[in-house]
Amino acid sequence: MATRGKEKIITVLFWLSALVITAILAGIIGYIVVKGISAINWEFISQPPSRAGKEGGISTTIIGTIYLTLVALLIAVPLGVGAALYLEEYGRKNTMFGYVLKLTAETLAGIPSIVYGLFGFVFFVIFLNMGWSILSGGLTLAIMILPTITRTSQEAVIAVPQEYRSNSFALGATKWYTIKRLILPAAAPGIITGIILSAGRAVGESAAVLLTAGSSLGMPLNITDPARTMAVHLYILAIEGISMERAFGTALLIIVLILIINYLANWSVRKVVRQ
Amino acid sequence: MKKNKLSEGLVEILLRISAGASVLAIIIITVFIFYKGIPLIAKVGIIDFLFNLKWVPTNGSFGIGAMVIGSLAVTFCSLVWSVPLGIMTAILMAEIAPPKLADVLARFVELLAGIPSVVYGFFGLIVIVPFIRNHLGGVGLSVLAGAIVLGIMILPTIINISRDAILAIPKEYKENSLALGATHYQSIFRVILPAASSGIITAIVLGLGRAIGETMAVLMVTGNAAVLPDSLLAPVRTMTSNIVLEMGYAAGDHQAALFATGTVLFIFIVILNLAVSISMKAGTENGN
Amino acid sequence: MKTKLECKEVKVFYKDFQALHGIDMDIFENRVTALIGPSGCGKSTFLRTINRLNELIEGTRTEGEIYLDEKNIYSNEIDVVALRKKVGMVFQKPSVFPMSIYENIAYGPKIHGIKNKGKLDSIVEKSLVAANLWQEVKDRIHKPAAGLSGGQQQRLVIARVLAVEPEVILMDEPASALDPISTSKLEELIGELKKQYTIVIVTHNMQQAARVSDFTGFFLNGFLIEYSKTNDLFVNPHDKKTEDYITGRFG
Amino acid sequence: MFNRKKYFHYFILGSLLFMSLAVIGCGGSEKKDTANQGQSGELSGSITIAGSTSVQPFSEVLAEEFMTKYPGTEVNVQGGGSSQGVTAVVSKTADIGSVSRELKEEEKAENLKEYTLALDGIAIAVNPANKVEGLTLEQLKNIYLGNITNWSEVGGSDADITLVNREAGSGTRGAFEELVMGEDTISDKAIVQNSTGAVKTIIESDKNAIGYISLAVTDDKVKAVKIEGIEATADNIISGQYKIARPFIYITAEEPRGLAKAFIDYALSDEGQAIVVEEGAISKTLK
Repeated sequence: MATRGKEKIITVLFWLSALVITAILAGIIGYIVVKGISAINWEFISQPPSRAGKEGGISTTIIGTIYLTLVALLIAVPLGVGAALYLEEYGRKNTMFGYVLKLTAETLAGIPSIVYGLFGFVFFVIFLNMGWSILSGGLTLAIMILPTITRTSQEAVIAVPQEYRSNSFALGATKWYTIKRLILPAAAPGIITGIILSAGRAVGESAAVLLTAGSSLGMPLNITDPARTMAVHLYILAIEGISMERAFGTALLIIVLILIINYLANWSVRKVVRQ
Repeated sequence: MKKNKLSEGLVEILLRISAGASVLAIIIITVFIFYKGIPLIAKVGIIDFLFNLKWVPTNGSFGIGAMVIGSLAVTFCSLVWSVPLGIMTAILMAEIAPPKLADVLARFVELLAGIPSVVYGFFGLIVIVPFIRNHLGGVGLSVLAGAIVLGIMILPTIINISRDAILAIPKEYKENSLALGATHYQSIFRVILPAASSGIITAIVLGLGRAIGETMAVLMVTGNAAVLPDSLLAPVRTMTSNIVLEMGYAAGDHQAALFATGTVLFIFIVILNLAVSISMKAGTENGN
Repeated sequence: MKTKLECKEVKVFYKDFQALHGIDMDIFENRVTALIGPSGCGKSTFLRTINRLNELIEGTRTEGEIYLDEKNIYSNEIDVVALRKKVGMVFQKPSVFPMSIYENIAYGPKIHGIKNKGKLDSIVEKSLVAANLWQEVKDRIHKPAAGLSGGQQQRLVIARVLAVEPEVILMDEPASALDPISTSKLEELIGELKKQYTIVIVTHNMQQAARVSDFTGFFLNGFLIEYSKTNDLFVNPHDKKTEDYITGRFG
Repeated sequence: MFNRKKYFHYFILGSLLFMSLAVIGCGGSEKKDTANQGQSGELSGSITIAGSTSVQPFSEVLAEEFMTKYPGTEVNVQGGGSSQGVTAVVSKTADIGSVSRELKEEEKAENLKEYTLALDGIAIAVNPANKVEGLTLEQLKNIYLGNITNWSEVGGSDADITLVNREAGSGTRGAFEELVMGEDTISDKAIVQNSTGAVKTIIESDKNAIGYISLAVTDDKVKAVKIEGIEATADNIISGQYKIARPFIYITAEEPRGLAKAFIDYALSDEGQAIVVEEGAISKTLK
């Protein structure tokens, strides 16, 4: 029964690995919560930073983060969903174009964010003269999250039962009408999950944003205004040693934001499952 | 009727444009990254640029050899511990743990994936670096610190993709194996894992790609000395760190050299991705 | 005629649903026993109680006793792995492992500790011969098994079972995915195998049951309605429900 | 199957899409040019300052005060680095650039207007726990050459020196190399960080570290050592006795007008210089 003994050891090792993962997560989150909770109060959330972040809150960076993420989504969602519909509903998946698109999406998904940052800097900021702005950052982020949105939308559209289409066509509906009235509503929860997950990526991004949206502490009002996101603010606070207390507070708020985003994503997944 | 047809056509064109956008994006990215980087590589010579260990950009010496090795060293060291841990967790979640517990673990992994890299870098800087300095010696900012932080960051990629690969194996394999008198573990190690191996390799390669491309977290914990590291505790600079580190003050050829570093990184990642997608395609064609 | 398996009051529950309501059945050595009945009647569930494969499904509970050679396989001392070595199983869809033909067959013996190359070679050949597959594949046993036809794959799976030298072979609709020629080859093989093994086969096809089996049991809604010699059951059914089923009035 | 003509269409349509987005972008950024003085003399509009991370904290505080003084104006402050400051001004991405070193010859060729905001001493900083109080220029140079690797060689305890350096191209590093290293290069074994704050953070936490940082950010968490017996103070820098110092410069592409001019005037005024001194730099005009 030597194998039984060995298998017991292996079982222990397997569970140990899960324990390590859990401990890492709990360690990181726990540490940041413990160190960051004291920094957080209403002032911290509602006041703009002053003296380079040494004093005041982080309100402008919260606004900057949300603003930038919304702009990125506004650009990427129509393009991503449109691409998914074109590939799946217009039957272009198995053409040469479909294959090229698939490779493109995979490549885009793998490009490191710093390369996006470099590209956004030379193309949007300098070449198109948009300057460091929400617009430059939003466009750069939009390209970054496009593959995720396209892929999740594709999956959501594929999952819509084929009968919907044949029945709708049999009733004389046009393709676009079928898409608009049947397929998009049925696929919506899946698409929304993809959008929420992309939003998470946009919120957490720092390297690309630093090079394209800048690091200005001012309140971004116009789309042409530069902005500092929470992630960039955390980077600057920590690396410059400006205020560790505020750095922990910012880190904690980012994690809370990501938690909310994950919760929303799971919630919409559950909705899909129920369907 | 005619109007209907017209709008249908218009919709198709619009959708076609949105599908084309990502192709266009990759073309422009490629053009601009190459346009900014290639001239300097040509000027310095590709061999010299990639393998020369001397990086004194203000003095006209552009060799990113130390950074290429640095990137590979940190990435390799991170894979050494995160791959076994990640695959074991994936097996546990797919095969051993009760489904409810596996779901909880999946949530944890999802959360781990959601934490931004700056937060990892921050945590590394505040907790891991001082720990290494105080308990293992050296400066703390080191290959080891980078490998620990990067390893944590790529765990979700490795776990999720391996788990999907394992779950995709037909459950008949396991039934048949059990019916032949194999134990659960024998079934896992001798049938399920070999069958899932191409998916698991994909997971590792994508994790590797993510590790090579990671910037902010690595920058914050590795010390960034542009020399070949001689031990795990020595500081090291990666290609990605090199770009962010010096972008601020670089001008002229120096700036071009940073773009050239980006070009090298870009080419490397694209090759890695193409290799994965082509081998996956071959995999699906070979399989049942 | 020796009783190989003696089943007493076998009940299976999936969570709240009772799939089997107390099955009593004796299965005889070196005979083919067919289990027939409409979909969802419990025949496959019953088959899987014999090698305790039902336990893999979350929320399954089994009650009752099954004696294999007078030992209760549901008692605590029983080693499930050893049981499954004695009771082999062939599934509906042939599931060859993604490895060579040779490795597929050698899988079981290797797991049970045989490492000697020569011994493995002879087991592989013997099993393939016994499964009537040797002639067709002997030149390519180191090629991937996925390259075989459906019928060949099913015989390969049988050879793989034979390689562990079981005493009982369970077959769960083994021909349902096969073409008529492959099916008749399989039925021929079953006829030969029963000289050495005790075979229990679940089938949808009543002609098949009539052709290959010595005994037949008719299942309906989790009950064993009728169990007798195949000839008796088909020619002279005692129960109205059996008669309705075999004459095609429902199902 | 796949039709080349169709492809061309995708390309054209896609390009149009991107171009139109680009036009929106440019259209938006032109608003900056409206940043002129209104008829009543009231200031409005927005400007962007970009460049040296060493100057950034000063600019941020100046901008904050400036905006309170002139409501309706907006001054955006970016980091990026000295060279990006020059690039940004030349490419009109920013209205004012900030540089923390002397301009290079090729940069001077761009016809930039320069305004010296302040002087900044470069402090040689060690951990407060370090016993070493002073170094000669020769010792400092040998430490950075990698010839001296242990604190005991310069009167400290027996411990390896953690050498901290700035990245190539940094204004602070440029000044340090010019004033301390001469023609020789810094050991490549040194840790490299890309900001003053990051260097300071390391020195605070590693008791064997040495680095050079802006005097402005030096506080009691690090110790500035005497060089050749001279302490790094404002007086010693203005008098020229403490030799390791560099200028903070604002630059513009042409003669500044409107809001940009108002901001530079404000920064150079006594009020602005007081803020600069308050934040730790050395004013040429104000003590």
